[in-house]
Amino acid sequence: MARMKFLCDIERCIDCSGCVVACKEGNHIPVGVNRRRVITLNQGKPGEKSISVACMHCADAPCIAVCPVDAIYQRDDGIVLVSKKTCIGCGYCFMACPFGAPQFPAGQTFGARGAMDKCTFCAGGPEETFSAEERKLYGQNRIAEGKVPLCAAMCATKALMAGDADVVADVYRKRVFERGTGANAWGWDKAYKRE
Amino acid sequence: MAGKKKISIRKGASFSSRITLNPKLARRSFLKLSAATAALTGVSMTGRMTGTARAAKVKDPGKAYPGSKTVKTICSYCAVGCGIKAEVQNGVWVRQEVAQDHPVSRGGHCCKGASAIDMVTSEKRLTSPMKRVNGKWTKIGWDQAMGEISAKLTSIRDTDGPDALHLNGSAKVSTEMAYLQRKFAAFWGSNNVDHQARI
Amino acid sequence: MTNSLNDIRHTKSMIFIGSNAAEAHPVSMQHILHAKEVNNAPIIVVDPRFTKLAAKASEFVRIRPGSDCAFIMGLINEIIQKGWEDKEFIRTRVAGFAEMAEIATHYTPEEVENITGIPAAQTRKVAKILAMNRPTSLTWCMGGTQHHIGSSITRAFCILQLVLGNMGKSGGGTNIFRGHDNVQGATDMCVLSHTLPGYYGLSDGAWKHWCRVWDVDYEFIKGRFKEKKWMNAKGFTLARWYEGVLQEEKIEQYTPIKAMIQWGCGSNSNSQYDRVVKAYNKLDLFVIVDPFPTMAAATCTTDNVYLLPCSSQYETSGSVTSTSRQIQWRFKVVDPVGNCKDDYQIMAELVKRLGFADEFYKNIKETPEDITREINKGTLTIGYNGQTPERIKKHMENWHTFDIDTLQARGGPCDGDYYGMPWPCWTEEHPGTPILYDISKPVAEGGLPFRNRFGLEKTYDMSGRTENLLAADGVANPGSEVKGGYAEFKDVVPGTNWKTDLSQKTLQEAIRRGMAPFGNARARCVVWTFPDQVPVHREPLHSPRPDLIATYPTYEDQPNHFRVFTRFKSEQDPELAKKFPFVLTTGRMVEHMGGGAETRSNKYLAELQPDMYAEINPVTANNMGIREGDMIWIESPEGGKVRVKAFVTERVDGKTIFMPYHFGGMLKGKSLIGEYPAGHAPYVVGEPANVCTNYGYDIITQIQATKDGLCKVSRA
Amino acid sequence: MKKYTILLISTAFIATAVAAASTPQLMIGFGSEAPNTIWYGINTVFTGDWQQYGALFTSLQAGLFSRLFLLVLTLIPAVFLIHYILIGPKRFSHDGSDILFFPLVSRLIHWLAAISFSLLVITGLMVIFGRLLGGGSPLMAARIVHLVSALLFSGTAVCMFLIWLKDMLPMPHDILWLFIMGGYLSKKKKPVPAAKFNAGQKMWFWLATVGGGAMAYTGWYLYTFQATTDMLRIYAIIHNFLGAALVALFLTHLYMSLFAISGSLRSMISGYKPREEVEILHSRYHRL
Repeated sequence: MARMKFLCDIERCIDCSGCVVACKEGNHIPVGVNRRRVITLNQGKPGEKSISVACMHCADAPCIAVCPVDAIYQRDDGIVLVSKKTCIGCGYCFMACPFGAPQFPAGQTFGARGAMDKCTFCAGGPEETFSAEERKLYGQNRIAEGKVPLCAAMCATKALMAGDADVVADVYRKRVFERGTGANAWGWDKAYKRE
Repeated sequence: MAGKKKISIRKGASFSSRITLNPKLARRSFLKLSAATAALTGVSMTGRMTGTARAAKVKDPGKAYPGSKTVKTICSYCAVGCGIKAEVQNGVWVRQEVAQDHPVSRGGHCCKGASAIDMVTSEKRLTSPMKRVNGKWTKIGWDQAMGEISAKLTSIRDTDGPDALHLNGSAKVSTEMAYLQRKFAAFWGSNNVDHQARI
Repeated sequence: MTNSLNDIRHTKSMIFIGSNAAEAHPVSMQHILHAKEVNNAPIIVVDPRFTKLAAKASEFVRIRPGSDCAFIMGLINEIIQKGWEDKEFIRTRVAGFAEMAEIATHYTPEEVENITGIPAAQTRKVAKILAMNRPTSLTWCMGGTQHHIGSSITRAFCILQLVLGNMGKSGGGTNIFRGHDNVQGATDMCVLSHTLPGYYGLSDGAWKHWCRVWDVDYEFIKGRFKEKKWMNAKGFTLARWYEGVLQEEKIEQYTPIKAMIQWGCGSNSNSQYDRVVKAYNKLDLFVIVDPFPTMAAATCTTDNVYLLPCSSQYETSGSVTSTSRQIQWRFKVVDPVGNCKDDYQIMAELVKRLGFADEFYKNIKETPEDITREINKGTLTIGYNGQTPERIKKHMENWHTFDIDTLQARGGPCDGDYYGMPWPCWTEEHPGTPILYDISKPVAEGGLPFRNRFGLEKTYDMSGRTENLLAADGVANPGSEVKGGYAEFKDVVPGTNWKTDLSQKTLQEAIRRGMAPFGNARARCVVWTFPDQVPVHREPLHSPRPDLIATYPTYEDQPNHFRVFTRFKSEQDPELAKKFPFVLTTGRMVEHMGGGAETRSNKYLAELQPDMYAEINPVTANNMGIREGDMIWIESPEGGKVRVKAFVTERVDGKTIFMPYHFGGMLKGKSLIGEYPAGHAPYVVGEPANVCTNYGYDIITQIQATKDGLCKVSRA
Repeated sequence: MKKYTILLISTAFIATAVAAASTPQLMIGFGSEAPNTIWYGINTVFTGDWQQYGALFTSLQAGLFSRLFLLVLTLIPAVFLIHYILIGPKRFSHDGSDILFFPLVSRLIHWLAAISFSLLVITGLMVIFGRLLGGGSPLMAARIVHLVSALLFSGTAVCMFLIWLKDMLPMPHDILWLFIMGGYLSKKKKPVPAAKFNAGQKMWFWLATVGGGAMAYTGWYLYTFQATTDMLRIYAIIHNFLGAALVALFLTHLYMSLFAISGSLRSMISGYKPREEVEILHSRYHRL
């Protein structure tokens, strides 16, 4: 069984937000809800780095641990999903999450938090696959179609990778190896007086 | 101290029922996934891998949008020319699919291209010709619009000459249309025609 | 681009000047970063701003806006002084090198430091990186061109690549990343006031050629013009058409402009935008053809304005030329939405009502394929002949068969073709030319020498030296009948040359003989028809360095510059920098495009970038008491002013203010949302930066100088 | 009982304090800038310092809180059941004159508070034991009820605070009362040292008003999420521990009023207490 994982290569991420919009447009996410976000550090300075973060589909997902109603569950392939019909919008998963992944669209009453929404790895939800209900609640189910999540598929520089952990790791390992310690190793100019 | 604490997590035994809740999923989603992901994530993946992914797709087209057809087109934002596969069902563009096998973009998009479908689905699109009547925008028909415009153009041409018209063309139209814009200026009788590439 | 985006994968070093590919062309970064990672190719970014591209760079060079030419000439000088130039390439394929080198000696690293602010050591270091890591891919964008010496700057870039011998090589080349999706196609079709399609110019010969293509009588076209002299006179440009309406500067045309058709053009990319708005309101007829209401619709409040809703490019079909000169086909995805019409329908309707439809559509029955065929027939100069609609569509359908590294199809129906048949694609059998001026391949397989365009011999005014302009002996594409330089093809079909022979026999004959139809010549370092025969630095019209104006003055005023009086010398005022202490530069952000009519109407993109802002250095901001998010006024010497949010960031240095130019829908602090058709106003509005961009136009092309103006900042 | 409460509260504060003092563990990285510094920076932007409060919150919420509430809900009633069996309720004669103990306004306030507080406890417990109820829209509604009753209770709590503040100020004899556990451990009707309210009631009062204020404050942020993630975590921890304490005292209050002192429910409705009861349980009440 493949283990699904995301990996964002910060040497490649250029903060274009393609992943963010791909996710929103493909899954019809309401404005204000960010299943995926791009964060830039040291903006405007040498060492500026960007990274795209969504739900990481953790192995020991803290959100599953803290959910008081067991709305969050993990599939055999590691994808962590939420049942929006079970979720009560308490927000505990948000507090437990190290990545800020859970999002809460406004609910029906008093604008209270509605059911939690987060990255589904484009794997839909517990409702019937490809049903209108699944699409409405969770967006596309691309995993069932044998396709990769939209964000990674549409990544401009192939910084964001998604899929079988072994393959993702291989691709990344190869890149790290290729990069080596050449002119682009950040800080080497200063450290080793390289011209 | 707290950071080192091992978090105890309830393992998924009680959720196993949920995992297989969706029998369709369990049956066929994962088998071909590794091949597909290999092609889609890897930058250094070769055509061989892409081929595998496509083969997998043909064998298992999925039923997300039954009866849909795929139309290839090109993103209309910048000049990189990223490929787009548009999934069209019953004459409606239902989904922007990834052109993973496009030789330049390989499925990649920036945020603009990732929402290319919005150009068609946006509720902000103009849907009818309009003119200002006493300063207020008023909807008019095509016939009226084109009639009034061509009458005015003709009268300006007659009184002031063809060079009284300036045509700002566009780099956002097709090459054919750009050609027609330049040709239009020539047939109109003026060199007052220009487009964004000046700027 | 002389090469292609994918070809950057083969480069050994990259230099970007005035280009922010990470924001303006994000997907190209795929190939750029590939070269960086796999080839260990250093990325040198020369920019006034630490851009997102600079974040990926191995060397960031902060340059004063508008001084690019000095820096490049400095690099050229350093390379020549150290003997790193490609001597063989220069001997065989470059003309006017000695004259150029003579002028370049002025630009020592120390002088470059004085002009540009780049430390002399860094200039030396960059020169060494370029010399040691060949081939180099050189990229520039609007940051290199939108100056009053833009044409000089771009020529300096080309000369640098010639000196390094990087032209016509895989991994080298001058790779200008074009802006909009079809800028290349529209430029090739010359929606330009100074030339006919295919860069034929406006001479009588050009008109006669196109009349033959259009299958109309030359006299008919001549009759359409006021007088014959207007046929050969360059028209107004997009940069300054409004002067033709306002007539505040003297125009050289028998009538003011009274009507305007603005077709797919977000006008707020025009500098001096407040004057553009004034012109809109003075027009007798203003027609806007666009899928979204542009800012023009909101700013023109007279009853003379019409909005025609055209469909987007996904609701029609046609070809589109990418920055790599690849021609791709857009298949129609869906029918035009609502009551929209596609561009072709609107044009047909207009032409029919104006009464010249029979002549206009003489050979066009099937739209758009017949138009493509007409283009194939007439655009001989740049080899737009082999890209028939059938072939373009075939490439689209089989795009997966093209190799990512070479862009050549491996097997399949397009076997051997280069993706999109980058022009020149001389015949229907030609695979396209992936790399221009590459003499390592036969012409029939995509090779090409430099074009013979400017005669066979030249005596330079500067040195009195006479030089043969054809390539040296022994330098030609493999399989060429003539092993060395040769002139362009003429009289294969008597009375025509390769550019005007509509039977295309000349082209076929040339290819058959393994030769390029346009000859095999040298690339010029000296352009004797330009005011600056060799590129030299000239201070921006509004210079922050008044002390340099005496040494590097601008040009004389031009009385008839695209039909309008254009100030140069009289505009350059050394006192200006005292009142306007900051340099104003503009640029793109990744979330928006052009004038932003489309992207600001997209809720997700609007959400990502909801505010117009100006980047200001923390030191400057603190000195002025400006905090992040404060509203500030930015004023230009011409009186344009915008009220924007301050974005305090170290991206810009203490002397520079940066603004993105995509915003619109506000003018001088006032929102115009109410002026849009109800329900069609974009989600976000903001001040157009171009209200503030300064006066200044390139001496040759009249491109607006938006990157090196002056401004002052105050708290709002 | 009280020890337990104190223990709980102090545990909560100690836990957070310790967490605040500990520094995140950095791993060894390569290159001039450790990747960890980058990751650390990214995490700070996203969710604050997860290593400090996120892990703490997760480990508590993953099991401790629900167990704590389970303990409160089972242990306290069990203790009281034993008390009821062994010692039984206190009965006082209604022969003597009744003393007006609670005027109408304070009764009204009390009952408003009682209803809203009960709703708070019930809906709060519903969320805590949500997995037994299956989640979904009923619990979503419970969250709304929790909010509405919280707003109601906050109002009444302020009134209660103002009305009873004077009588609820701690007195030296409260220590005495605590030593003899209010006399509830014996069947004898011996006067216990208490004025209008005894030390137990004072504890309940202060926890319900001040603690209730803290609950309202933390709850408001948990509802609106208008705070940093780290603050939300701290608020959630406080809300849960304090909640457990309140539930514990709420149960005690219920037992006292419904079972331990017979007729006290009636006196809360009518406002009058039998003279004997006042003499014994509120021996230092000034109206005596």
